[in-house]
Amino acid sequence: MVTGKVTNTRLSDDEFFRIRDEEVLPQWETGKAIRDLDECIAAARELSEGKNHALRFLEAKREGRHILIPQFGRALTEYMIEGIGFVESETAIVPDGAWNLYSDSYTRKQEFAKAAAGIERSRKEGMSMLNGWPIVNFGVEEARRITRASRLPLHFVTCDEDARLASEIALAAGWTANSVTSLQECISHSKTITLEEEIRLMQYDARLAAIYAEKGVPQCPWNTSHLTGYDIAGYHCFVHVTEAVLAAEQGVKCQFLSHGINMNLLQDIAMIRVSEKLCYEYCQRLGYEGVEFIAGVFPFLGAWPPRDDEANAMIAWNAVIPVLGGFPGMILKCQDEAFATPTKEGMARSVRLAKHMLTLMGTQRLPDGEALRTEEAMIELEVRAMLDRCLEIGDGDMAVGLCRGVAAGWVDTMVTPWKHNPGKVLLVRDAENALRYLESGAVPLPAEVREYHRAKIAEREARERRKAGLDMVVQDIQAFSTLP
Amino acid sequence: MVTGKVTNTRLSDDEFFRIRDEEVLPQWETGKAIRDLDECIAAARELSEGKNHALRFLEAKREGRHILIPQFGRALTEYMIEGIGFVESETAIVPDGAWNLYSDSYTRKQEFAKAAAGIERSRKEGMSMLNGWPIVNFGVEEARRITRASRLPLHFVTCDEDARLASEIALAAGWTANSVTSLQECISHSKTITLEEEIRLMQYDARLAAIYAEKGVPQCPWNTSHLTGYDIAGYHCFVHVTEAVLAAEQGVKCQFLSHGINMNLLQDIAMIRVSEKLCYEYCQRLGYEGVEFIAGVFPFLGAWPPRDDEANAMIAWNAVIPVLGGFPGMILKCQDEAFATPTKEGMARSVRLAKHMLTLMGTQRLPDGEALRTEEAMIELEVRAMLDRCLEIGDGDMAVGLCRGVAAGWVDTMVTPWKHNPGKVLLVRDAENALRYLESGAVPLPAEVREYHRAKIAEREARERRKAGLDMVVQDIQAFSTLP
Amino acid sequence: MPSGNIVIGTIGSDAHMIGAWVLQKALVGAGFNVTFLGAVVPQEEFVHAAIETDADAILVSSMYGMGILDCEGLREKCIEAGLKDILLYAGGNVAAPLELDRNWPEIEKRFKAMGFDRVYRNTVTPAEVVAALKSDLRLEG
Amino acid sequence: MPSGNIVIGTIGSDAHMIGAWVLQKALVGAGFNVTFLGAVVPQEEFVHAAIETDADAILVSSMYGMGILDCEGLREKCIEAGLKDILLYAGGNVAAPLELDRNWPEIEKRFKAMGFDRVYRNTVTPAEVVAALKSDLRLEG
Ligand code: B12
Ligand code: B12
Repeated sequence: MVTGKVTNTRLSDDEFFRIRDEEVLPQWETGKAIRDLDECIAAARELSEGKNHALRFLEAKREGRHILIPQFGRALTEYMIEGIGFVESETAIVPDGAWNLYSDSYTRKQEFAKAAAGIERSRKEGMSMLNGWPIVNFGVEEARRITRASRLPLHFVTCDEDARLASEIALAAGWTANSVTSLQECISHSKTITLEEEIRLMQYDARLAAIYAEKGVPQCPWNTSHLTGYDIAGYHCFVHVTEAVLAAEQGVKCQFLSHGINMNLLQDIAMIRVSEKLCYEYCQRLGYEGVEFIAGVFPFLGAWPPRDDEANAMIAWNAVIPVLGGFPGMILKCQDEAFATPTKEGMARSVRLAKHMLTLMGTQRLPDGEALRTEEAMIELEVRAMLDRCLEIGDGDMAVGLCRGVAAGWVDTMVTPWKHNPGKVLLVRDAENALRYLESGAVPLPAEVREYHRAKIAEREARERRKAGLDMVVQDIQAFSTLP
Repeated sequence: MVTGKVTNTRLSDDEFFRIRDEEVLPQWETGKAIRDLDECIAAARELSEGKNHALRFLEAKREGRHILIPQFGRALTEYMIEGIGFVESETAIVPDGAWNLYSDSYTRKQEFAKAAAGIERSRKEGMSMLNGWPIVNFGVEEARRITRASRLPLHFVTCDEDARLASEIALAAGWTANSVTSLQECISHSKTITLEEEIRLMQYDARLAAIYAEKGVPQCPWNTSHLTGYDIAGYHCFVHVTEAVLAAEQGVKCQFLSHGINMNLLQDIAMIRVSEKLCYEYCQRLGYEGVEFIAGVFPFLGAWPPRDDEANAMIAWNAVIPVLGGFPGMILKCQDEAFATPTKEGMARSVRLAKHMLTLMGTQRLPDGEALRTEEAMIELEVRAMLDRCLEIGDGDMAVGLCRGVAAGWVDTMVTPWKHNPGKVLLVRDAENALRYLESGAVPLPAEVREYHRAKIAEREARERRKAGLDMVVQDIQAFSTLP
Repeated sequence: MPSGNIVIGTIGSDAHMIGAWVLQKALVGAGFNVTFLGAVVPQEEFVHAAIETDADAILVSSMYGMGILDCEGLREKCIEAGLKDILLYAGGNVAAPLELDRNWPEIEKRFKAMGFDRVYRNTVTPAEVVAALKSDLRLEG
Repeated sequence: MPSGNIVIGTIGSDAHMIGAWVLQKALVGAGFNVTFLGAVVPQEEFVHAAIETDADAILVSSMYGMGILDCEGLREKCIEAGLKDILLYAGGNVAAPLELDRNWPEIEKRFKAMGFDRVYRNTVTPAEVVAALKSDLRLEG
């Protein structure tokens, strides 16, 4: 049921500060230390000097360079500082790098008491018992220690549902990218929250980033489509464009588009090009002028192989795609992916591997051609159909349309914990490893697109002499993690 | 000085057996054991059953699959058997694999007494003091032990100048690929030998392979352009086509084209396509019907980085090129490359990495397009100019023309130990890492091609704001081995 | 007599549900009756579902690294609810730091101490899980 | 007084000449007079060239892994030819098996025992070689 109460409207200062004081800062005691927003912004300006995410990425985009983005998150601040220092000194990541820093999953779900217990437990055990850094429990001063320990721009990875207090702390510490997500979070990490509520929460994050930027600390929040790791290209694009529009309404002028990829060179490049193009187009069309988008590639978010050698292949192929696509952002996973959260050693190795891919590949790009144009055209048709339907049934309001689309069952993807997802979609890979709709449920695919997917699946069926079905879907989920 | 005595003419049986008895078998005592060629062929037929290089590769080509080709060579037979067994059992290389087995450099230069000392020394030191397996010293029975130890087709890597006795032993042991090279060997490994003499020696190897094939043991000798590791695409193609024609004249019906690559996706793929196409075309034109060519990629033969992570990037990128190009053969180097001859552990790791690239990439191919066609067109113009000039000044005889071309100074490449190479060519990389002529000496480049290279270099000069010159050439030689 | 009823889900704040989903398909394929709870499942919900369905076993998936923290106390809750002998399996990526994941005997020790019957790494195949269940429940293969 | 004359080449049956070629360019750039012998150079040719050019040092490149076998006896030949004090450097990939390459102290020991003054891995930079030569020959930096 869509209440229609959440619309795509900018939060007024009054509303913003009311929410801030009533809902956000009281969530945990560390909210107190950031009560004075102007003071926070002033501190952030100084702390982020020379390592601003927006400025660094816009420059990289202008100059055709790539920014490597390792990830890190451990229970204790000491571990964070040690890990960041290790990677920055053991590799050539400075200056063309940035950090993707994540909190633990208790923090992501506002279970700060559990996170506190996890901190204690980690101290006792002498190792990280949390899967990330509990930013809210530690608060702004500890976050600033991390800022000072790094020579690179820092991005705070979003929380599962409500990232507001965590965002406040991160930005006040001089980290210059939070997240502007909505459907992304529902699909990836949530079970019961409504999309309307998620959008309401996200609007706060977006407005927060915009306020920092308006007051002189440029921000580049991440607009991501990491999702379940098993989603079709069109759905990725659709998520990006809807989130782009919602964030733009809140005044966000620069967004990093972190695309989950499916590991098909052509389809991924086509997807990202369409996504970036439509982000610009729909923002413009809906009256948001001057919004900049920076395209990035997030390494495959499906299952990884449990051995170094195969993981190295994944890391390399994940680097080939952004280089050949000409996309500035290259997020990195490492050899530890199948086992546990990344170690500092693993991240350093991955940075070196990726950096050498840059050396080898230089400015080589995938040349334009028929095949790429077809793939782009198909994705574009699909995404436009969805976006236009959204605007139509939302009476021009993307937020309302999006919520209604999910409720009506035609905004849909595969295997998510989110109970509001219709779940009628099934995807398989085609003969070239591109993802295709086996079942498209109620997704409003233009006939041409539906036909294209069907034909592509038929090619694989012919090649493998077997029918595509649920078995193939399940196999494909493990296609890149199964060792021979 | 070209004597004109060596022409592109098939060795008669009389000549072949005269050379065999007078020049080849007496080179070392192990020649005795293979005196009876028919007996050798009969044994080879049995030993190579189910692991024939030609058959395996032709099938792979037909079915669009890739064959992984690790390399190995140690001083003692035990080490060989152990290493081969290790890789075959620790990886999924069987059945889509083949072995590239090499002898030590003393053997390659007929210094069998030194090789014998090296064997002794290796036994004494308990490790391999030779850089390969001294096939001639060990002889046919030991070589057969190796054949039996492997489930894959075996290729014997050529000797530096005179590979004839080594070839005889390898083929008699059921290895099903020797080498048909000529200019390749001069440029790579030789200092003083004349090209005429090298061609004369090679004709024997080619004829030997053809005899085995004619008597029912299909052979797929390697026609390689590994060269110095720093040669222009056109020169690679030119070498392949000349060697293709020379081998075809001797009756070789199936050739594996092992292309040294320069690590530029587009240029390498263009190079290999042109090479394969012109091998077919010139063989046909010169009257050799039904010769099959199988395209392969030899990993970058220039300097490798001295660290695992960067070497992994090299291995991965070297795998991307044959997959996107659709070339069946994928030769492998490993993480040990910068340091020492490959260990069995290194080769296994490299096989796993490459195999997973195949899993990830499946049948993805570089789509056709303008840029690729331009690159192909430029290479083709260059190579045709050289080939046609060869035939012209050789009065239709490729061997004579080739020798005269070198003597006249217009068949030329960079940094080789071979004193007959004119040495007027200098190469640098362009803004996309493709190799270009900075100086083309007397190479008969069509004006269009010369202009193209010049324009491409100018792009890099503009981008880096410095002039291309000898410094850049030297830097480029170390471009991929220098750690940041 | 075992019922062949199995409860499966991902515990705690953990949103990963693909592994449990795949496992569920395999178990259904092998003839079990499966109650699939999805992700982000509190301990109470596991126990409740087990009672409701008269389950032989609870399969707890934990992927996000905090499995040890999330699983503590589950056996006690089962006992309180009268499910003293119910089989408890855990599986996935149960340890956040690699040093602990590499030290599998230690993980096994801890899960055994918590009252789990078996614990698996994420490299386990569904077939192995089916075989273990059949053997523990004395169902024929 | 050192002459600043250097002989350089790749020893034995070794055809690798790119490293020596690069080194030669660097040495010329640093002001040395270099006699470059290319690849596949017998010991005798090194000694002969050193006499001819009144060289201070012989730089032996060995890339193909059999450097130990190829370099044995070179110092003795130098002594016989009256070049008792000539500097001998070796460098490159001198050991075929990785186990030996990883055991660098052992390689150094062996080359010292053979009468070499210095031996370098292939990760040495030309600048380091120039600096070592200048220091050994007491030429100002
Ligand atoms: C896909 C994925 C996601 C998707 C999840 C989509 C979804 N909702 O399910 C997305 C992108 C949303 C995601 C999010 C996160 N992820 Co995640 N994710 C993965 C990934 C890449 C693959 C998991 C997968 O789907 N595998 C495929 C299935 C089929 O296999 P499986 O899950 O392993 O399950 C099999 C076996 O494990 C076993 N099994 C599973 N459960 C059980 C139970 C029993 C009883 C038995 C017997 C067997 C068994 O059988 C299954 C079928 O064969 C893994 C890394 C990897 N393994 O490659 C990381 C990984 C699990 N994620 C991780 C983390 C930390 C997160 C996040 C916290 C974000 C972050 N910091 O990166 C969030 C979690 C938020 C939250 N609240 O939970 C970590 C966990 C680290 C750790 N254990 O220490 C991993 C290991 C990555 C890493 N190395 O950092 N993730
Ligand atoms: C290019 C190359 C070739 C080319 C050589 C072209 C030519 N004629 O020069 C080709 C393709 C022909 C070739 C052939 C072979 N090669 Co090769 N080759 C290489 C490769 C890839 C790069 C070498 C290079 O050019 N480097 C660039 C230059 C600039 O650097 P450099 O040579 O290291 O030199 C620098 C330093 O070492 C140092 N240095 C060098 N000499 C000296 C001397 C002194 C006194 C000092 C102070 C410093 C110094 O300064 C130089 C400048 O910075 C290396 C592996 C690698 N390193 O990546 C293998 C490598 C050297 N080759 C190897 C082998 C075994 C062979 C072959 C036997 C074939 C085979 N089995 O693979 C044949 C040799 C035949 C023969 N008779 O010699 C092995 C040697 C193994 C070992 N040492 O145990 C290597 C290491 C590859 C491997 N891991 O198997 N090779």
